[in-house]
Amino acid sequence: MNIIHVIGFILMLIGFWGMLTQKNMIKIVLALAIVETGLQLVMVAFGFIKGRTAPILDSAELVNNPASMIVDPVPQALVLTAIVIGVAVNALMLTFVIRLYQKKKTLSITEYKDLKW
Amino acid sequence: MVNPLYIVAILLGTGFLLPLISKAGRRISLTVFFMSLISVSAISYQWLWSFLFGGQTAAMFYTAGVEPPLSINFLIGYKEAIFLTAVNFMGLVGAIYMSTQIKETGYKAMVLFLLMVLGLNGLILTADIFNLFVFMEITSIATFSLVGMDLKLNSLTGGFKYMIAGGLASVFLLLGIIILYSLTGTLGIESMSQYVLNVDNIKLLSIGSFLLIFSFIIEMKQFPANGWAIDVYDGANPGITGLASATGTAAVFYSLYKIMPIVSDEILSIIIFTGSLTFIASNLMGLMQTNPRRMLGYSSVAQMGLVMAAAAWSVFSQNDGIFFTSVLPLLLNHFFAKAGLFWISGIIKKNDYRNWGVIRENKVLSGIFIVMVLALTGMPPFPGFWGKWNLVLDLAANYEFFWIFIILLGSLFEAGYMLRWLGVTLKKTSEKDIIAYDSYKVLAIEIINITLLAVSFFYFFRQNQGHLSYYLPYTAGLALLGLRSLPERFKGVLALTSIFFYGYMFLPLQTGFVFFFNAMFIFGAFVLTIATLNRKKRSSTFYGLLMLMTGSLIAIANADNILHFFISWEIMTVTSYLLIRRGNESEKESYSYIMFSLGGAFLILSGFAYAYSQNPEFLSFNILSMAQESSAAAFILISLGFLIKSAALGVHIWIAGAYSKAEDDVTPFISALLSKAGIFGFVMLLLTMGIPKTEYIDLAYILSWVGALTALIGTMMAIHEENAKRLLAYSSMGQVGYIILALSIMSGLGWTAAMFQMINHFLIKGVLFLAIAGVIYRTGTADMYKMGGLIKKMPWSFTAVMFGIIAISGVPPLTGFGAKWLLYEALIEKGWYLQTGAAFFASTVAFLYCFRLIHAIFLGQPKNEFRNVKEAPAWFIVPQYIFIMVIFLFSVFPKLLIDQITGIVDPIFGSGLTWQGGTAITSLGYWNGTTVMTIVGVIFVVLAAGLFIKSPKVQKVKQFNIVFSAERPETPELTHFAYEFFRPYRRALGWMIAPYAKNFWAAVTEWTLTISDSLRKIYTGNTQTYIFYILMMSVVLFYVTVGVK
Amino acid sequence: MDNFWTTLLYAFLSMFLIFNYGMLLGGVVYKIIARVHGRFGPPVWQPYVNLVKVMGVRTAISHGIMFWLGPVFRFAGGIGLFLFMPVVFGSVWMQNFSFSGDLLLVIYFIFFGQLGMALGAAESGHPYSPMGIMRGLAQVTVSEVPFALAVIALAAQHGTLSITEIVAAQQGGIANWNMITNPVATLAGMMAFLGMMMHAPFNLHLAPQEIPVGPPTEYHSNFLGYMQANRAFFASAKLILFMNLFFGGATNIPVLVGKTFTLYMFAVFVGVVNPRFTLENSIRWFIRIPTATGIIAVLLYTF
Amino acid sequence: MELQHGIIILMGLAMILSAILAMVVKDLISSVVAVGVVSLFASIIYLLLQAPDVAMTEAAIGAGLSTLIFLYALHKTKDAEEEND
Repeated sequence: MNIIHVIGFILMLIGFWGMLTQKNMIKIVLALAIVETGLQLVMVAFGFIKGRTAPILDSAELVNNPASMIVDPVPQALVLTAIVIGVAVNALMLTFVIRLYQKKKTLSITEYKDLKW
Repeated sequence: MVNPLYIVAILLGTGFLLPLISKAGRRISLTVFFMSLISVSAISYQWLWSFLFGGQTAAMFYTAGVEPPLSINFLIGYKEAIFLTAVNFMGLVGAIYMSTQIKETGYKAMVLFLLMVLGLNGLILTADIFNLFVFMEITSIATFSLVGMDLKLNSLTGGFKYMIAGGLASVFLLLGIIILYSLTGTLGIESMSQYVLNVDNIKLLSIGSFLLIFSFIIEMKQFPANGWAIDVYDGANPGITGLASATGTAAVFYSLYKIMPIVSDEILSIIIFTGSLTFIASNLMGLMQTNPRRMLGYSSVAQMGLVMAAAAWSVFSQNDGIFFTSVLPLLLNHFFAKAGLFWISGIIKKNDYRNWGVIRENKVLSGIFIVMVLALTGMPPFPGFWGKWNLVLDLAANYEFFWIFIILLGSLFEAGYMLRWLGVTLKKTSEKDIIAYDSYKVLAIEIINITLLAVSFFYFFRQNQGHLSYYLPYTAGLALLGLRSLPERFKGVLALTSIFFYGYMFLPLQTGFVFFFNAMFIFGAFVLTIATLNRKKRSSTFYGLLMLMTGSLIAIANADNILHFFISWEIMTVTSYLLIRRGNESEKESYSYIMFSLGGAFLILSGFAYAYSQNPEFLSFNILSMAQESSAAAFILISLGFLIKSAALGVHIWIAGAYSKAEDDVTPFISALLSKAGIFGFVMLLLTMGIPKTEYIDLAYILSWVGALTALIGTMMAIHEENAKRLLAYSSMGQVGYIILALSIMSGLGWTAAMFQMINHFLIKGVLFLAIAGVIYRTGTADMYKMGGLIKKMPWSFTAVMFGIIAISGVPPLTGFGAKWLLYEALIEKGWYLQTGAAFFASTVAFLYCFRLIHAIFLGQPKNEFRNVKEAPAWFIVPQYIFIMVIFLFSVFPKLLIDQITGIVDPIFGSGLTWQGGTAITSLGYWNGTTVMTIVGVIFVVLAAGLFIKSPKVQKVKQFNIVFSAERPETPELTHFAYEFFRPYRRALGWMIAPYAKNFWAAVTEWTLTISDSLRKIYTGNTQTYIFYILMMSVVLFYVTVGVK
Repeated sequence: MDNFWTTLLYAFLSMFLIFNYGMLLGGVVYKIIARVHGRFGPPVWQPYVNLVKVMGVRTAISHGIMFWLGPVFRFAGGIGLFLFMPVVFGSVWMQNFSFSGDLLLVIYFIFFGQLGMALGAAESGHPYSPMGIMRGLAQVTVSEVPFALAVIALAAQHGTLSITEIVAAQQGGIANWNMITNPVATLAGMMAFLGMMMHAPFNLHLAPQEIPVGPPTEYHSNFLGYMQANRAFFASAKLILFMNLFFGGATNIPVLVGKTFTLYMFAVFVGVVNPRFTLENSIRWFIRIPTATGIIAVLLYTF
Repeated sequence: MELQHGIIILMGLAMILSAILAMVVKDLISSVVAVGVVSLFASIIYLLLQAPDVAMTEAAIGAGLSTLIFLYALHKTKDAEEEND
């Protein structure tokens, strides 16, 4: 556990808290975005190894001996994908929010409880 | 073999090209769309084929020749091929179902559809945990979009909830992936499952695998973090829901299954726990549903819980066989039936299941509906049955009895709401409704139905290799279902012929009890079928069901192992339910019947499972006898099941309703034949297992009291009934009580009494119910006080009833006395004096209802409206007199019958009866049926002749021509004293028949429904509540799995 | 069965005897009841007079075949009951056809006549007939219960259901009678006996004949004759049954007469000094006291 | 390295604060912007964590595009609200 993990988890918790407490649907989506940001921080931190450089093979030294010089590239690749997907999902959610808003003219999540039990 | 990467290539390529192609026209783009789905299906089918028949082994594929994690890598094996084929096939059929919609929406829908299929394929194929995430997201995004596509409020709300839950799931998934990756340094699922063994940081490892699994628990919609899923099922377009419920869950399930080897046993048990909890909780909540789509949603969630738990069990117990024999059938059952039902709900579009009777307008659809509901409730021969059967037996072999209990209880709940729904649709409602039958939709549903049947028969044959001859009795029924459009009477004659030939061919081959019961079933079914020839109304299923039920009875008697027995038992339950439901206004009653029957069947199954656990690997009845050491539990469970079928006291409340609401010519089958199935079960059970000795309680003694009190209370209830069929139903209950009592004696004499009484009851109830059927046919009512004086109009029926009641009440000289005599001799010999007293009391009270029956209907003053009724049709009269002739034969020569019985019973228990000429002698007394008959006959004839000579010409008094109290009544028909005939009896002894059992079961139902109702209230519909559940569940499960250590 | 004809002859002889005995018994009872009531009463041969009179009357109407058959059932039931019982222990000619069945046959055969009679009377179409039948049947069903329990106790005591053997076991003095050896069962049996003899307090079902309707008046002439003749057989047969079961049976005719007459008087006197029970009361009474006694009797042999 | 550590802590605090702010403020635009700020800080942290491509992506997509989308959504929902009034 290093400091970035802590920050990431705190961000995630703030996001969860937001998702649970905010009534405005856009805010809920924002909260989810905060959770994702926190998560991404945690993920990158998992790949980070102190004293190593970015996984860009721009010098001969790195090319010859990448494994001991660079930080783990895989988490970064994962995070990249996750960011893109996350934004896509958020965008989709927002279109749903807009459509819902057009139906009932409100953004309050508590108004959309027609389906229950 | 075609590289499975082409699947991705085709789908992705088509997806990208479609916007361009769509410029060329809808038709072309639709063609391309279908072509791509078809080719994808073809690829997966080709793989499945080569795995099945080509000896193919699992193969790995990499993109661009690069090793993971930098590339996509696919693993295709046998299981993957199965899932691919299923998912792609369903995708294709789903596209057909939605083709109208897709055509309207244009290429966007097609692209999303293809993307969804792509994601599903990827989920199944990928061998890499991160790609799993990617495909999961592709699937989700495509599904979200499809859900929201119709822009309806409910779809959008559902979709939004879905996305929030999906977002949270992917958060957990990513976190899990990264932790596991940081520990093992790999993303490949297979290598990871190896590397986890070497990880030092166990705590972090379990956190990681927990997070991974937890995201799947959300994706698999596990209780209680699944409110959103049910809302989606409820709100979204049924086409999408069906597809998502089938393919989505199948693919997600399979990817979960793939990663199960990574995680530890503790986490597997968490999967088993949540799965079982979900199964039972969701099914419980489903009970309160009235919206069919929501009902299906609860059922889907529950099924996924079960499948998931079963799969985790197969990994946990390292028994791969269970995956194929149980998990896969359970899943496929859900896969086809759920998709089909959701799709049907997209056509019928009724938000209350009570309005679903309109489905009867479409014969094809209603047939499919019945098939699918029965499949979902786990009836044979559908795959769900095999899945549950194999799972239960495997669990039993591992002593996991609590889990068996959960599975069976959950299944009972599920059957509770599914069959309630089915019950409504079996009868057409008066409501007229115009329903648009989109031909594509119907086509898709038909395809699914055919596939479901094909899969069923595949499993059926797989499980029954070498035992197919056992299913011979069903052929007539199936054939008649096939010949549904023939004229009714022609089908009846076919049925008669088939019964006759079956008896002619196979009866001589049998011996012992099997012969005895078979002879009764075959003879009885033959004679009773004659009465059905009177039917005029066309019905496509009646004879098919009737012959299936008869076949199942024969098959029960022929069963040589517990599997065959149980299958036949279930088929009997279902077919009799469907037959009873054919009656008018029988919804409630038949529902109560099927629920009790199913409960009984599950008790029997659990008893079998218990016996099986003592000797796994055998299925023959011998496991029952081998289990003798600790068999009291098995005995109690199985006998409870049979007691329910025999309507023993306490579990009898279904009997009157089911008997009275069934069609009038069906009731004799139920009473005379079907009620003997429980007796056969007892015979089988007692023969193999005996009555186990326990330290504290004497089971035989308890059973004897159950029988005696059933006889007494059944009779007591019969005397207060106003409805002739209900009266006879309670009478049947009482009569079967004697049989149970006699069986529990476990002596030669006792069993002789039981068998004699059974034959007696079979013959008499045949006569009485047929006679009543004839009366009802003419008068149109079963309420006895509305009739009266019919003796003049229906003398044949009257005479039949008179013989019937003399025989049933045990008055000498007819057979009933023989049964009573044998019973009392056996009871006193055994020393059970009090039971003898109770049985005696019952048999005297029986006079009251006997008299009531004949008096209220045939004697006294006739009613005006029935002045012109005619004798019942010969179709009813002839079978009655066939039975009466048999009764007389056995009355005059009881030795004929008793010899048959003792021939079977004596080798088992030793002889309790000796003969001296025509006199039967026991250790206590003696009886000569022939002389009794002769003496009584002679006296009777002499006296009658004397009276005849003494009173020559008489004038017939019209029935209305009466005077009493010196007055002539103006409305003589009102002087028929029949209503509440035995009121003083009720006043004095009403406490004996207070509805304790009824109130008890009503309370049980009430509690269950109340729990169901309050439980389902947790799904408030508020998205934030659902978020809260997801987070809370993660915390709780985390604490349980990781925190404890 | 070798000497079937002798058996038949003996049966006729005993039937003749018992018929006359039953008729006279009926007459005596009328007399006694009248004397207790303070009346003079009819002569003891009054039943004969009645019988001859009704048999002499010709019937002119018919209510239907079942109505017609009712008395036949009834009479056949009475004669049959008598014929299935051994009357005098040890005598060759008073054994009737008791070889065709044991005690259970006798108990169940009691119902034969009652059921047939009920069917016949019900056809007449009078509302009071079924009412009377209902009351009769309802009472019979409950009064049979203590009787059956007593019989079960006897069967348990003696290990047999054969009447002859039960009587045989009671020979050799009053100490061997079941009355002494099995008093609880006897008590239960005798209470049931009161109900079966249909005297007060258990004669509610006969009430309809006191108001001018109901089976006996509806049935006239030969029908009534059959029923009156049956009463002689039926009552005697029941008396003999109880005598055999609890009071040592009879080895000769004087003993038979003495014992059955005493038994009958017992029922009659109980009836004379008691008011009539309503049906509910009588059902409750039978289910409580005699049945409880019977259960005790049976339990004594269970444990 | 100690300096970097301090920077990270500072930025972390800033992120947490703006995240809380985003949830607390009533004005939706401010909270969208606040979340954008969180993303922006995150991208700086990525840079420090030797993940330049992630940093670029986060800055462009997470902070930029995402914020734009949110603002667009706000615009859409506000429009309708005003029209309705």
